[in-house]
This record gives sequence, C-alpha cells and structure tokens, in this order.
Amino acid sequence: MNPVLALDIGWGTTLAIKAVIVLAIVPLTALILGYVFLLKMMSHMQSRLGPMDPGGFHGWYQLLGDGIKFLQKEDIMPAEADRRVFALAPAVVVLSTFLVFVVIPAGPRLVVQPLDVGVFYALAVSSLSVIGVLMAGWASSNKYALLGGLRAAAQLIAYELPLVLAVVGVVVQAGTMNLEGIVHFQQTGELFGWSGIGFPLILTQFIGFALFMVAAQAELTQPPFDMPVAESELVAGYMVEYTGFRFLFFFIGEFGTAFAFAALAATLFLGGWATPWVHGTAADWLGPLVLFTKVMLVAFLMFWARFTYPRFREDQLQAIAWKWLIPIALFNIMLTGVLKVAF
Amino acid sequence: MPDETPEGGPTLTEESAGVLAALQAELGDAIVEHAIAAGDVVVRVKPDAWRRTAQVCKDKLGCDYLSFIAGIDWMPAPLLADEGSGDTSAPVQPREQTYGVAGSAGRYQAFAVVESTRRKATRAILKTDVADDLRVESWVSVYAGADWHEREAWEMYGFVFDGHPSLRHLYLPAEFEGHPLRKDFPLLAREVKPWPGLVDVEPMPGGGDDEEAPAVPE
Amino acid sequence: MTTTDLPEPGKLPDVDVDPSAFRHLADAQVNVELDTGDMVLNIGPQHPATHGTLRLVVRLDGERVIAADPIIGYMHRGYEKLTEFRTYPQITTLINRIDWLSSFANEVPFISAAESLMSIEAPPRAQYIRTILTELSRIATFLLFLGEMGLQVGAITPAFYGFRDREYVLNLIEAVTGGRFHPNFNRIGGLKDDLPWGFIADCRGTMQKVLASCDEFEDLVAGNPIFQARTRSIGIIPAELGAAYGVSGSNLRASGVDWDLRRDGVPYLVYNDLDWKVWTHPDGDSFARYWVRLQETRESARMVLQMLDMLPAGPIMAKVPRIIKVPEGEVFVNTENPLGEMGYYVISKGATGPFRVKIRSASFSNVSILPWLLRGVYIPDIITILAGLYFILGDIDR
Amino acid sequence: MKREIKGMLTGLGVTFRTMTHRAVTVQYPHEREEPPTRARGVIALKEENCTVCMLCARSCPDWCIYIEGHKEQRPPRREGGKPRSVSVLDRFDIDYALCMYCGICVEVCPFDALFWSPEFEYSESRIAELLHDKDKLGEWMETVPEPEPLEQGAVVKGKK
Repeated sequence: MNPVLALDIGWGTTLAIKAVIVLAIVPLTALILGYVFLLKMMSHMQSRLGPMDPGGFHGWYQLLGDGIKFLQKEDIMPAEADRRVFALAPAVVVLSTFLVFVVIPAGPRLVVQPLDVGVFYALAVSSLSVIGVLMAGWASSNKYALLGGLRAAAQLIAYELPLVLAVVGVVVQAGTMNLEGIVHFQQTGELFGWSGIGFPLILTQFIGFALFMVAAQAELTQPPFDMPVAESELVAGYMVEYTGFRFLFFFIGEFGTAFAFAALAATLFLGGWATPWVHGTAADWLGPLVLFTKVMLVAFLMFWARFTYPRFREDQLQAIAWKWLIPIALFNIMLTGVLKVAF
Repeated sequence: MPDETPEGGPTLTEESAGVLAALQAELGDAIVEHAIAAGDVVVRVKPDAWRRTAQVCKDKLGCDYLSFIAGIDWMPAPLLADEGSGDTSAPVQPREQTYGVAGSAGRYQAFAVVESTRRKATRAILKTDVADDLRVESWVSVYAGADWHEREAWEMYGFVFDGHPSLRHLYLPAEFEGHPLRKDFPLLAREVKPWPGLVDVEPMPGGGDDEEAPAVPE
Repeated sequence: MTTTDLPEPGKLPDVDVDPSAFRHLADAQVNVELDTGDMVLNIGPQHPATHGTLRLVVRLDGERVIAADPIIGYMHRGYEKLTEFRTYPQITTLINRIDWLSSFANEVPFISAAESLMSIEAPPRAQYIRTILTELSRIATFLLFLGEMGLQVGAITPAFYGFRDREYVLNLIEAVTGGRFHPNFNRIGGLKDDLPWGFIADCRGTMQKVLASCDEFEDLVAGNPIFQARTRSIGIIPAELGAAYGVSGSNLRASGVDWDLRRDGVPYLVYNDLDWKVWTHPDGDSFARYWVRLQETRESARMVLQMLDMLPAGPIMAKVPRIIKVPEGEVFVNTENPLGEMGYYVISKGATGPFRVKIRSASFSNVSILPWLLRGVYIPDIITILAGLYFILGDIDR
Repeated sequence: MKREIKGMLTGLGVTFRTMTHRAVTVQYPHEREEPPTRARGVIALKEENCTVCMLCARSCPDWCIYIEGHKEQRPPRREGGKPRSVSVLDRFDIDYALCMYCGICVEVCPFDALFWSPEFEYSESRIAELLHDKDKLGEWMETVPEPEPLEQGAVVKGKK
C-alpha cells in the first residue's frame, strides 16, 4: 500500500492521518457545496443574491457561521422520543457519508483505502443512511417524521437497485470494480485509436450516467425526489424534530453525500482525477483539482435539477423506479455486454 | 320600509322580473312579500317553505349557485355611550326596531342569495322570518355549500337549522358562549378603552372664554 | 412555448392516476389483506402549505385520506361585527384586509354598494382607473399563485419568480394609491386621487413584463411533466357540485363553467367596453385551475393595456356630500375578484354607518368543498389541492 | 414522450437564463429603493397648523390618535382688538402599533396639519415604543415630499 504523501510513516500514524483527512473533508465538502450551490447558485437562479454580508466577500462566511450557531443551540429532544435511537440516527447518516469517501481516489496515489470491490463498497455503505433516516423518523415520535422516514426507506430501497445497475455497465467495460482501476482504464483508454482525451466512459455509458444521476438524486432525497423531506407536505419529514448540532449532522450528511455521489459519478463516468496526458508526480498534484472540477460540474447538474423541478408523488416515484429506470438499466447492461463481447 | 310598493321607485331588471314571475308561479302563497333592492328582487317566504324555495330556485330558475346564507338581527343595538355624552364614535342608528325591504315578522331573519351560472345576471335574494324558537329549515340537502354558511349563522345568531348534519362551531372555539352578531352582544374592543375623540380642549383654569369653539380658525 | 404545446384540455395525460380508482375509496375497504389502523394527522394551523392558519384534521390510512375536516377561524376578526361600529369611509380600511392580496378589488364592491344606495355614479375616468387597479391587483394575486403553486408542488424557484414579478405590479399600485397592500383608495363617488405622472408609460412596460413572466411560468411550471403528473386528475370538482358549494371564480371556470361576473353579472366598472375573453377549462382538476389562472393573468394584462389607451379625461370624483349618510335601503353587490365572487350585502338605515353588512367572501365557499374533495387522495395531493384552490385565510375567516 | 422531455428542458432553460441575468435584489442597508411620493410611510404633523379640533382623533377607525390641548389668551392682532383665545396643543400621539395606515386623519384635517411621508425607517424593538409624540411627528415633516404632477387627462383641482 502506498503511503498517503510519499512519506515513510507507520501504519498507525497513516491511519490517524487518514481518519483526520476524512473527518475534515466531509464537512468541508458539505460547506463548499452548500455555499456554492445552495446559497449562491440557487439565489442567482431565483434572481436574488443570497447572503452578501457575512465575511465580506459574497457572504462566504454564512454557512460557517450557521454551523457554529447550530453547535451553540440547545439540544432539544421530544419528550416522547426514543432517546437513544433519536440521538444515534444523525450519526448513522453521517457515518455512511464518511465511509463513501474512503474509496474515492483523488489522485494516482491519493486514496484513503483502495479496495478491489470499491464500487460495490461505495454503493453499499451509501445505503446505510436509510437506516439512519428510518431511525430518525421512528424515534422522533412525530407523525410527520414517521411518514417522512417511511417514505425515505421505501424510496432509498427502490433507488438502490437502479443505482447499482447503472454502474454495472461501467464495471463491465472497465473490467474491474476497483475505482482506481476504472480511472486508469479511462485515462489510458483510446477513442477509436485516438488517446487525446483518454476514454471517459460517459461516451459509451451515457444511458448509465443518466440513470445514475436520476437515481443519485433520489438517493440524496433532492427534488424532484424529495418526498421524505417534502417541505410543503411533511414540513421537514424525518428531520422535523431535530435541532442544533443533530440537525447539522443531517445537513452535513446531505451535502457530503451529494459530494460523494458527484465524486462517484465523476470517477465512474468522467475519468475521475485523470487527465490523459498528465502522469506521475504532476498527476498527484493535479488530480485533486481535476476531480474537484469534475465533481463541481456533476454537482451543478444535480443542483440545477434540484432548484428547477417540482417533486413527484411517492407512488409516481416508485413507478418511475420500477417501470422505467430498472428496465432501462437492465437493457443497458445487456447492450454493454453484447457490445463488449462483439468488439 | 316594509310596506313600500315599487311604484315609481326603483325598478327590477329584466332578469329579476323573470325570477320574480317564476317564483310567484311556483311558490304561490308561500311568498309573504316581495320587494326590490337596487334592481334585484327580494322575496320573503314563509318559514315552512324555506327549503322548498331553495329547491325551486335550483330546479326551476337555474340558480344552481349558492352565494351565501346569513342571518339578520333587526333589533337596534344598545348604545355604547349615553346620549349627550358627546361620544359619536359609532354611527347613530335609529332607536326603534324597523325592518328592511320585504319586511319581517320579528327580530330575526335568515336571508340568502342564489345565482345562476348559466343565465346572465340572474339571481334572487331570499328572506325568511325566524320565529322565537330560532328554527330554520336547512338547505344542505339542496345546496351542499349551505353547510358552512348555516354553521356560521348558527354560531353568530343561534339559528338552529333543521336537517343540518352537524351544527358545530365554525370560527369560534367550541366552548364559546353567546352569539356575537346579535345586536345585544357587546363589541369588547369598543368598551375596554375610552374613546380618544371624547377628550375636548379644556380652557386654562381661570382663562375665561369658554364659549368660543376651539376648532374654528379666523 | 405556447399554449398549444400544452396537453389538449380534456384529454387526460398518460399518467398512472385513475381518478375513479380512488375518488370514493373512502367508502370502500382500502386495504383488504392487511387491516391497518387509521392515523389522525393534524395539518396546521401552522403548516407551510396552509397559507396562514387553516387547520386540517385528516384521517389517514397509510398516506391516503379517509376523511378530512378543515377547521377555520384562527384568523377570524369579526369584520361583520366591526362594520356595525364604523362609518362607511372607515369600513373601506377594514375590507382592505379581507383578501389582502387583492385589497383594491375588495373595496370596489363595497363602494359600489354604497354608491348604489346613494344613487351616485363615479365619473368615467374614475371607473377606468378603478378597473385598471382591479385588474392590476388580479395580476398581482395570480402571479403569486403561479409561483406559489410551484412551491407547494416542491419547486422552490417559481415562488421567487412569483414574488419578484408581483413586486413590479405592486410598485405600480403603490405609486397610485400609496399602499402596496392596503390601498384604501376608493371613495364613495370616485377615487382619492388621480394617477401620478408617468403611470401610463410605467404600466405599459410592466404589463409587457407580466406577459413575459407568464411565458416563464408556462415553461417552468405548467409545461413541466412532473407538475402535470402531480396536478392532472387531482382534485376534480364537478361543475354542478362546485356551483352548489358556491365555488366561484377561476376554480369554477376550471370546471368548465363559463361564468364570469365581470361579463355575466350585473354590469359594473367598464368591462363591457373592453374586448376580452373568459377562459375555461373542461377538466376541473388542479392543473386546470392553474392553467385558467395563467390565461386570466395574460387576459388581465391585455385588458389593462387596452384601458390605458382608452382612459378618458375628466374629474375623478362625483359630487358627494361632505358627511356621508347612506339612505335607507338594501343592496347586494358582487364582483369577480381574483379569488372568486366577492359580495357585500349592505343594509342601511340612513346613518353614517351601515346597519348590517354581510360579507360574502370567495375563499370561504371555495374551501368549504374540501371535506368532499379531499376524500381518497394522498397526502401530497392535499397540498396540491389546497394550493390549486388558492385561498387567502383572511378571505375565509374575515 | 417528446413533449415531456421538452418540458423538462425548457424549465432548466428558464432557471439558467435567470442565473445569467442580474439579480433584482436591493441590498437594503447599503442601497435603498426610493418609495413613491404617495407612499404612506408615516404620518407627519405640522404642529403650528393644528387647532386641536379633534377631527382626526374622532375619525380614526382604530382610536389610535391621542390629543390633549388647552386654551390660551394671546394678545390681539390689531391695536385695541379683543384678546384672542387660541388652542394650544399639549399632546399629539399616534400609536403606530394600532395605526392601520388608512390616511383618514390626513384627509379629514381641515387645516393641513397632517401629511403623509414615505419615511419608513422607524421600527422599534418594543411595541410600546411605537407610540410617537408630537415632537417625533414634527421631525418627519422634513421628509414630506412635494405632491407630484398628475397623469395627462387629470382635472387639476384649484385648491392645494
């Protein structure tokens, strides 16, 4: 295993550094996405400016301040709540976000823990959040929260399948489940014999990419699939009873997971950290930047849809998953398989 | 005025005249009186024909649309302040109990407006007297929308609508007592606070010239 | 995108919603195999979808409504009682606050009622300005609706567009009347003031903006397949039942009833001089209500543009005694307000104030159909139905 | 299906287009919109015109104007005339927490002592502090704008 920063240090220290990096990166990415998209892009799409004063430059400090404010707030728990489960639920949600980050490579050697079953692992741990959401909905002892939690469970489970199936095409083409392997495949691949831009898999897996984006949107419970939260119906769904730092956990979970899914999409379909003509040490330094740019691009698409579309109804959502996404995904896998064998 | 006939006075519009003729043909004796209110026909029917009137309006006149049902209390409201006290905050209404167009037999009346969505400017104002037992026939079986209007009238005036499925409080809390729109129900907002217009300019002690009106300039 | 690109009115889209399937499921056993317990959910009085303080107590089987009971009155201010203690000019201030989104339109029927009892007619210029301002408040109300409906269905952005575009119209109203929300601009016999210099030019520009933003709403909301999936076949009001409930205005026109008091009622203001059209939609569902209001916003903008060209010169006040005493009599005046039929039954006994005023407000009757309408729908549909009916709490509770 | 896809894309187009345009927000404390001349922001009092006739207090629908005054003897205007008795305003309070901003008081004032001003920045942190006295109302006189010209076709009244 490569050390993180080309330094020869013991595995214990490495582990500690890795843990710190992951712990730092999840809130950081949540902050960045929250600021760039939730505060700024949404505002401008709605013909407003968003926060302008905090921090001086375009209100960059706003979210940070909000976070600190959340930490200072009183920890309120409903009297009837199942206290232990109630307290544990946000942690479970955030945990699943942390775990996804573990396998996403940000450069040739910059990955917390390369896994041979990286894709499988990432999608598996991302669905852990369902449990947290369900716990939150159940433990809140609130009817809105319960409805929200049950909706979330039904929805996340329904969209787990298309999400996985959408990725299968990529795995089939790249021939590996290792995320680093997939990136390498895309970096070194050739497009009709021309290696100028490598071989980003979106070119052949555009159906998979579209499915992945739709399913990811549902996994993130973002509009048009935000029924578990459904501001105008369930007020805030499973989050309705949460305040202070527990709510902050959900917020970090939401945006951190959005970043993680965007990073997964960027890695699987857009070539991840790879730039085809950059190798070696340069790639070490350029990789995170390239990945970040791609992630922001993917996140822009996600949030663009989020701020534009109304939401479906729960039954319509299920119909879309089972009647459209899954058949299309299966068809895509079949097509990929046939083409893989043919060429 | 109750007994005023529309001679030389206001006239009915063509549509209202048609409504009146049709109502007279259908209801006959049940009509106690009719009058005109700014071109509209006001028909006062016997209390026991109240629901039949609605049915006739809906079936025969094409008045398929219920605008509202409400109550009136013709009793003059008790004065807020004694006469001569200078309190002119509320408009001064006549002190004797008079009734509006088409008359009334007593203090309470229920009235309603029905309209037609199919014929142009076709509508009827219907009134019926409410006796002391405050019982009125309900219209819910004819116009489904009468439900809330009758609940409101029950709450505000205490009218009991026979045949209404559930007379519950509509606006006010369930434990509320009294019927706020009755004229003898006090408006507390106007009683808890003295009228600021009452305070008049007082002359300086020993200043003389009390008779000069303060308001008139040079 | 033009209107023709929208689905044919009357033709149900290929969404997997069969209205007959759940319309009266309330009467049937909903879940045969697994007998689930009912849950009573209390929506409101403080809930994002209730525009204020409407409260709905719904009995649910899963997410399906078995019975719904709207509870109103959290904002009841007793205006009918208050009017008995006030003079006519003072009442205008109060009735501004019944339907606060289109306050100017509220004033018109009351002032007309008083004018009718006093046999006064406002001069033509005043009538035109009244009509212009009434239509402006209609546009302001509907623009908010067009955005708000998007919000209730889950899209945040249209709401901001609604507020933004409404502000242009409110600025016009404020420039004329001095009040964005509560103009208090009508006087018995005319208006408080004439139009300020530059109003006509400003108004023309704003109407173009309104037409443009209607196109935007069509692209962003009405044309969106998700929005259509959420609103089509949801909350169908049959025409006869709607009329019997007293549902009025755009809600009734969306059920295919070609009835607009501006055209079909007792003539008022200057609508008969204008060239305009009453929009109807045969479906009667939430989408139809959205569509009708969208068209009516455009129609109103066109009417305002016409009136700006036709505005006659002259005084804006008729001769009116200094102290207003309204002669004895009764009159019922109803007008087509943005939310539906707004009517005042004024009984005068010759004093400076009325003896009794019955306020017939549109939202009250529009909402009274809810117990019928909500049976058998899902929770998300409650919200679209509420949003589609478009009520103002002040207009329900008075 | 084609219509659905088109419907999805036009929506994205609308939000994207708006994003590229200038936002309509006015950053309030830094920049401010000018309310129109007629805006009913606050009622200003020209104390010297007030004759304590109480008309405004009486016609107020909310009973939110409180006036007190007394009479004073003033020396006669002309030599040898009778001494005049004038009313002097002691108190003129408007409770802006109750005021409905209807403007009836401004209209009924026969001596042009009350004016509308578009001034709107007088919020208070406590509701009782919204009761403003005649000094405060007098200060707002400076913000009262000149009446603006009327639109063409208007009949300009002789007075005012």
